[in-house]
Amino acid sequence: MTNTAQKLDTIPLVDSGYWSSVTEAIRTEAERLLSSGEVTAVIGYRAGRRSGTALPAIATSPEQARELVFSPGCVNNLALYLTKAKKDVAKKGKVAIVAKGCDLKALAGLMGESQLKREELVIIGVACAGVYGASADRSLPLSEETIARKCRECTVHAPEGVDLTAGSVPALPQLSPEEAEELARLEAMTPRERWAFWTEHFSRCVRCMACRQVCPFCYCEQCYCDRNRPQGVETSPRPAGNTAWHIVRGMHLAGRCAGCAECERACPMDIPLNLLNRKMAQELKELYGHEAGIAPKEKGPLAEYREDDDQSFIK
Amino acid sequence: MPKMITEQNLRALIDLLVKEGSRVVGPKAAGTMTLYEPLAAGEELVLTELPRRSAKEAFFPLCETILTYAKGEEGVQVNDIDPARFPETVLVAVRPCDAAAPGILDAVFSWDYDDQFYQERRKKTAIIGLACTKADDACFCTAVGLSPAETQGSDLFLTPLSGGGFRVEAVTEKGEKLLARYSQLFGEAGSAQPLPPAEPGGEKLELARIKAWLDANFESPLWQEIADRCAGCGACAFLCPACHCFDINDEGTEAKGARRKSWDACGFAKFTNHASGHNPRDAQNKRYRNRLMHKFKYYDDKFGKHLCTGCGRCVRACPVGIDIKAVLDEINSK
Amino acid sequence: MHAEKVKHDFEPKIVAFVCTWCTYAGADLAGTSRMQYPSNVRVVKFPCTGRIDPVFILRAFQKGADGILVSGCHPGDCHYMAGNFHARRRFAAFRKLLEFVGVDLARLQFSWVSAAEGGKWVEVVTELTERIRAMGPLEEFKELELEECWSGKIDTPELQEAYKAIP
Amino acid sequence: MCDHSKNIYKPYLATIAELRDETSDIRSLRLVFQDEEVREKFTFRAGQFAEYSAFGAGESTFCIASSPTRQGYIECCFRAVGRVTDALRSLEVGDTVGVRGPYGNSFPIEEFYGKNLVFVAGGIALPPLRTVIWNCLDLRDKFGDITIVYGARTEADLVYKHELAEWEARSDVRLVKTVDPGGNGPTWDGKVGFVPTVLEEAAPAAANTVALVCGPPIMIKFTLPVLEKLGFADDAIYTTLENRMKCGLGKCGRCNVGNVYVCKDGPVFTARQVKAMPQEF
Repeated sequence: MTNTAQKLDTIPLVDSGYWSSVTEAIRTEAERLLSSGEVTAVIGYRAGRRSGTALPAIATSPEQARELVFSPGCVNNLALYLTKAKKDVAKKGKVAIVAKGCDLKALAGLMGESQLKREELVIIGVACAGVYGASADRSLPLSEETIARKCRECTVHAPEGVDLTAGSVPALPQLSPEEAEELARLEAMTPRERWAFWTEHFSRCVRCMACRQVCPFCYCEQCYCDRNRPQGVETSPRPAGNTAWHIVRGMHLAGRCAGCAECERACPMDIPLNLLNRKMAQELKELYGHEAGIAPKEKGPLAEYREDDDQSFIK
Repeated sequence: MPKMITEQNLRALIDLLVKEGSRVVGPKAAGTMTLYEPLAAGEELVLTELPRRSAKEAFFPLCETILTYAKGEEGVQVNDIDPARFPETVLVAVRPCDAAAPGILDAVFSWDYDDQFYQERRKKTAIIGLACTKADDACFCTAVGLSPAETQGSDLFLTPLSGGGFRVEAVTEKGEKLLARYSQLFGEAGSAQPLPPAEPGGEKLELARIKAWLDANFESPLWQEIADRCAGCGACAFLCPACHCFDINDEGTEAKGARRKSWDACGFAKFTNHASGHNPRDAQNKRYRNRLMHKFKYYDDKFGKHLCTGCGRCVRACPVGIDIKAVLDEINSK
Repeated sequence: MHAEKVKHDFEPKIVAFVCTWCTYAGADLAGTSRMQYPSNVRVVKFPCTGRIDPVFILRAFQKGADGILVSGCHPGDCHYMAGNFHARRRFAAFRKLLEFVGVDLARLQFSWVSAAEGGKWVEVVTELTERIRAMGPLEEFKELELEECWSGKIDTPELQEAYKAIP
Repeated sequence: MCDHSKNIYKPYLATIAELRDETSDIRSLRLVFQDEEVREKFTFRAGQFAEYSAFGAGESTFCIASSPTRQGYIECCFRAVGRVTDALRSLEVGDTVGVRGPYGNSFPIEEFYGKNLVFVAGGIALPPLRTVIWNCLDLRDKFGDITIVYGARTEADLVYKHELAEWEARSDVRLVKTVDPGGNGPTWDGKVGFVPTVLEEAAPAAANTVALVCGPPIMIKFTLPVLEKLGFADDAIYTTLENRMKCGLGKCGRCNVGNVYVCKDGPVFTARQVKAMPQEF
């Protein structure tokens, strides 16, 4: 990082007062919910040891509620902690959750899949300006340079259908849609080129399963890809099995993915996994008019059908 | 008289080694990351960034074939992998935290049974270490008894000089041989001053004190506290230079295929799952406890070493922000 | 009676995933009617196209199929009422995913073949076989199957031998 | 012959000489090493285990269920519950399996000379004790009284039924067999009740006696207090732990209970050792 004149893209997107006002609103509400006994736990974020980082926190006392924060480091989709995969958290009783707009879509998806009940949940929505990208230099403020790719195209800065909105959405500049551009670039390639693009990425996969473990929708108690009688996907981290795994993952999330891009953020090998999810979302919108939204839907696009669905590809 | 090598000559050394048929592995640009990968030429070497994955791969591959089998008319034939075919390797620009790892792992891979796959690769690999002059806030090698200038584990050790180039130190006989063999590329260090080593921040850890706490606290609320957040992925273990758990699997068809050994992680839910369905470590708190205990207690009990070099990779990679240094700090203060 | 056997340089491997009620019966009809169709096709039958998991398609490609046919009952004829309607959506989505990853969709054919359509079965299978024959073998998945991460790669003839044997 | 000094993961090849279905899903295999030299040189002690492979499916860990006193073959016994065991079960007489081993420690049989022995086993945990039982029966003079308490959920779940009959017929062994309540058929001539209870009723004297216990964790949990009550010291109770393993060689990091590697420090432990371990098995 050069210390010469501040480049245009390092100008903070919002002033620091925004973060403290959202933080204060979350703390106040969390404190109230916990001291009144309305909930037994608030799932939010607290600051990490390293500057600029934040991590999921489960506050169970008003004192712990005072430690909750909202900062550009609050990258996690906390909906993960309400799924079957994280049973321990649910055991704590009725919970409140801090949710950004993108996280709300995941909550809606989980409600649609009967994994959650709205009435059993208090949602503290965040008027969100965006969060850091996975490789951002967290010593810098949130800027066009440090913001996550998904946030550049966010359509849900202001949360809806929540019990309380923390903060208010500041004026935000229009940012270029990098991910959409990347998707278009891939779509314009020949199949052979796309194959080369993806297999290069997949060949670096170490099968750490971070993409699966952070996904709110990968809540199956027995993942298809862990099964070995019969084995659907080879488990060794070799290019062949890796490719199969990521294709299967993409398929199992098609029509369910809420677009939080946690898989991509969690990937230690920088595989642009959200491109796969986004492509599928785009196709399912085109084919069946489905779009992940803030309102729960009873059935996903691949769980229902219409008799007049397109079948031009079938002979 | 200490030796030095210019950056240009370091790259030339790589070119020369490659030309002579060695596999040279070093930090290389891989998409948005830097990874330890085989270098085709010296110019590919990236000196500015700590590779995302550790260098343990050079000895303990992500996935390797340990035998092949074929079923024929006369029954099953099992073919060995000939370790003579493992390539002679030079690992270049290895950070002290990575260079220290094989010295730790030697113990487990030679405990009664020699794992020839590891040993043979170890024997055939020379390590050219590189002192760190830059650390980030995840680095904590000094807290676990190493340092950015630690030469232990390297055969040849490079320290960046203020005017460019590197001071060269032969740490082992292997290193001396390298130095002698390619003497034309090394010069006299003269009066050039080495750059000051990086200074990883953070509290120093008293590992004996941590061990004592672990000895006494198999049951502790700490484990559940961490497990509440832990997503149960293997990112930490797979980036770690010292994690050595692995899985063995058969792949291929009924008629022919390979048996493969590949990295595994104790954080995975099914890691210890019995065929009966009984799972000794059936909850994430038990699994995280095992990870930390293995690193700072069990391995110490068995081999007198701890399975951590403070590289900070797990801290950077954890998708839910679990920071092993913060956990150790907490234990240290108890 | 017998059509003259033409010798080709490349005989593609075609896997047909079919439902047992319609297409399998259709293929059976083609057989009992002594209609000729390429022997390249290996038929795997399922209770319903709704049971044909996209993973099966992937797995077949991985294990050496050069082309794949998925075929079942016409819409409205499903033995289980709506299995093929669900399958239709799933495959429509899966095709797009495969295409995006870089698989040439010309290697993957879907069709509705009823129990009475022995002729259509022959037509679909012949056309697919000829198309794949013209395209040549599917190299992408085979290359991928042989690929190793750099650290595990060793140059041993035994290994190469074992890999070559993967059909 | 495989050179184990080189590739520690390479198994010996063995042919299935005999197979026997113990229950509807438990099968025993008798294996004969294909290489003559291995056949002659392969030795093991009672309690040791091996890694058995069905090529194409992988490896599984089972004890060696035959007695070291019977040479020329080894036996294993497994329930078909996974990929490997399914594949092993699909093999027939004459087929080839891989065997790596023997691994782990063993029962200190020599230390039992002159003592009475009580074997307590539940379900599919009889095989690890059967190796000791036959070992001791083949050296019958060296031991005092031998009592075997063996139970399973139902009659059908008892393994080695023909050997149970054999032991029952012998006058130098006392076999107490039992099934869980409800698991007995109309012709059942054994006891009905859980193993710990039946053990308490059978009440073997603890003096100069060693107890060898193997069974599911729940059975062990309730059996140890009974033995204690009967007067058995922790050092006089032996058990064998079964943990999931991949390498069997102390490297893959899977089978540890605390800092104890079951594959190398075990699988045979005294109750004293087990009690000293973290309760995570």
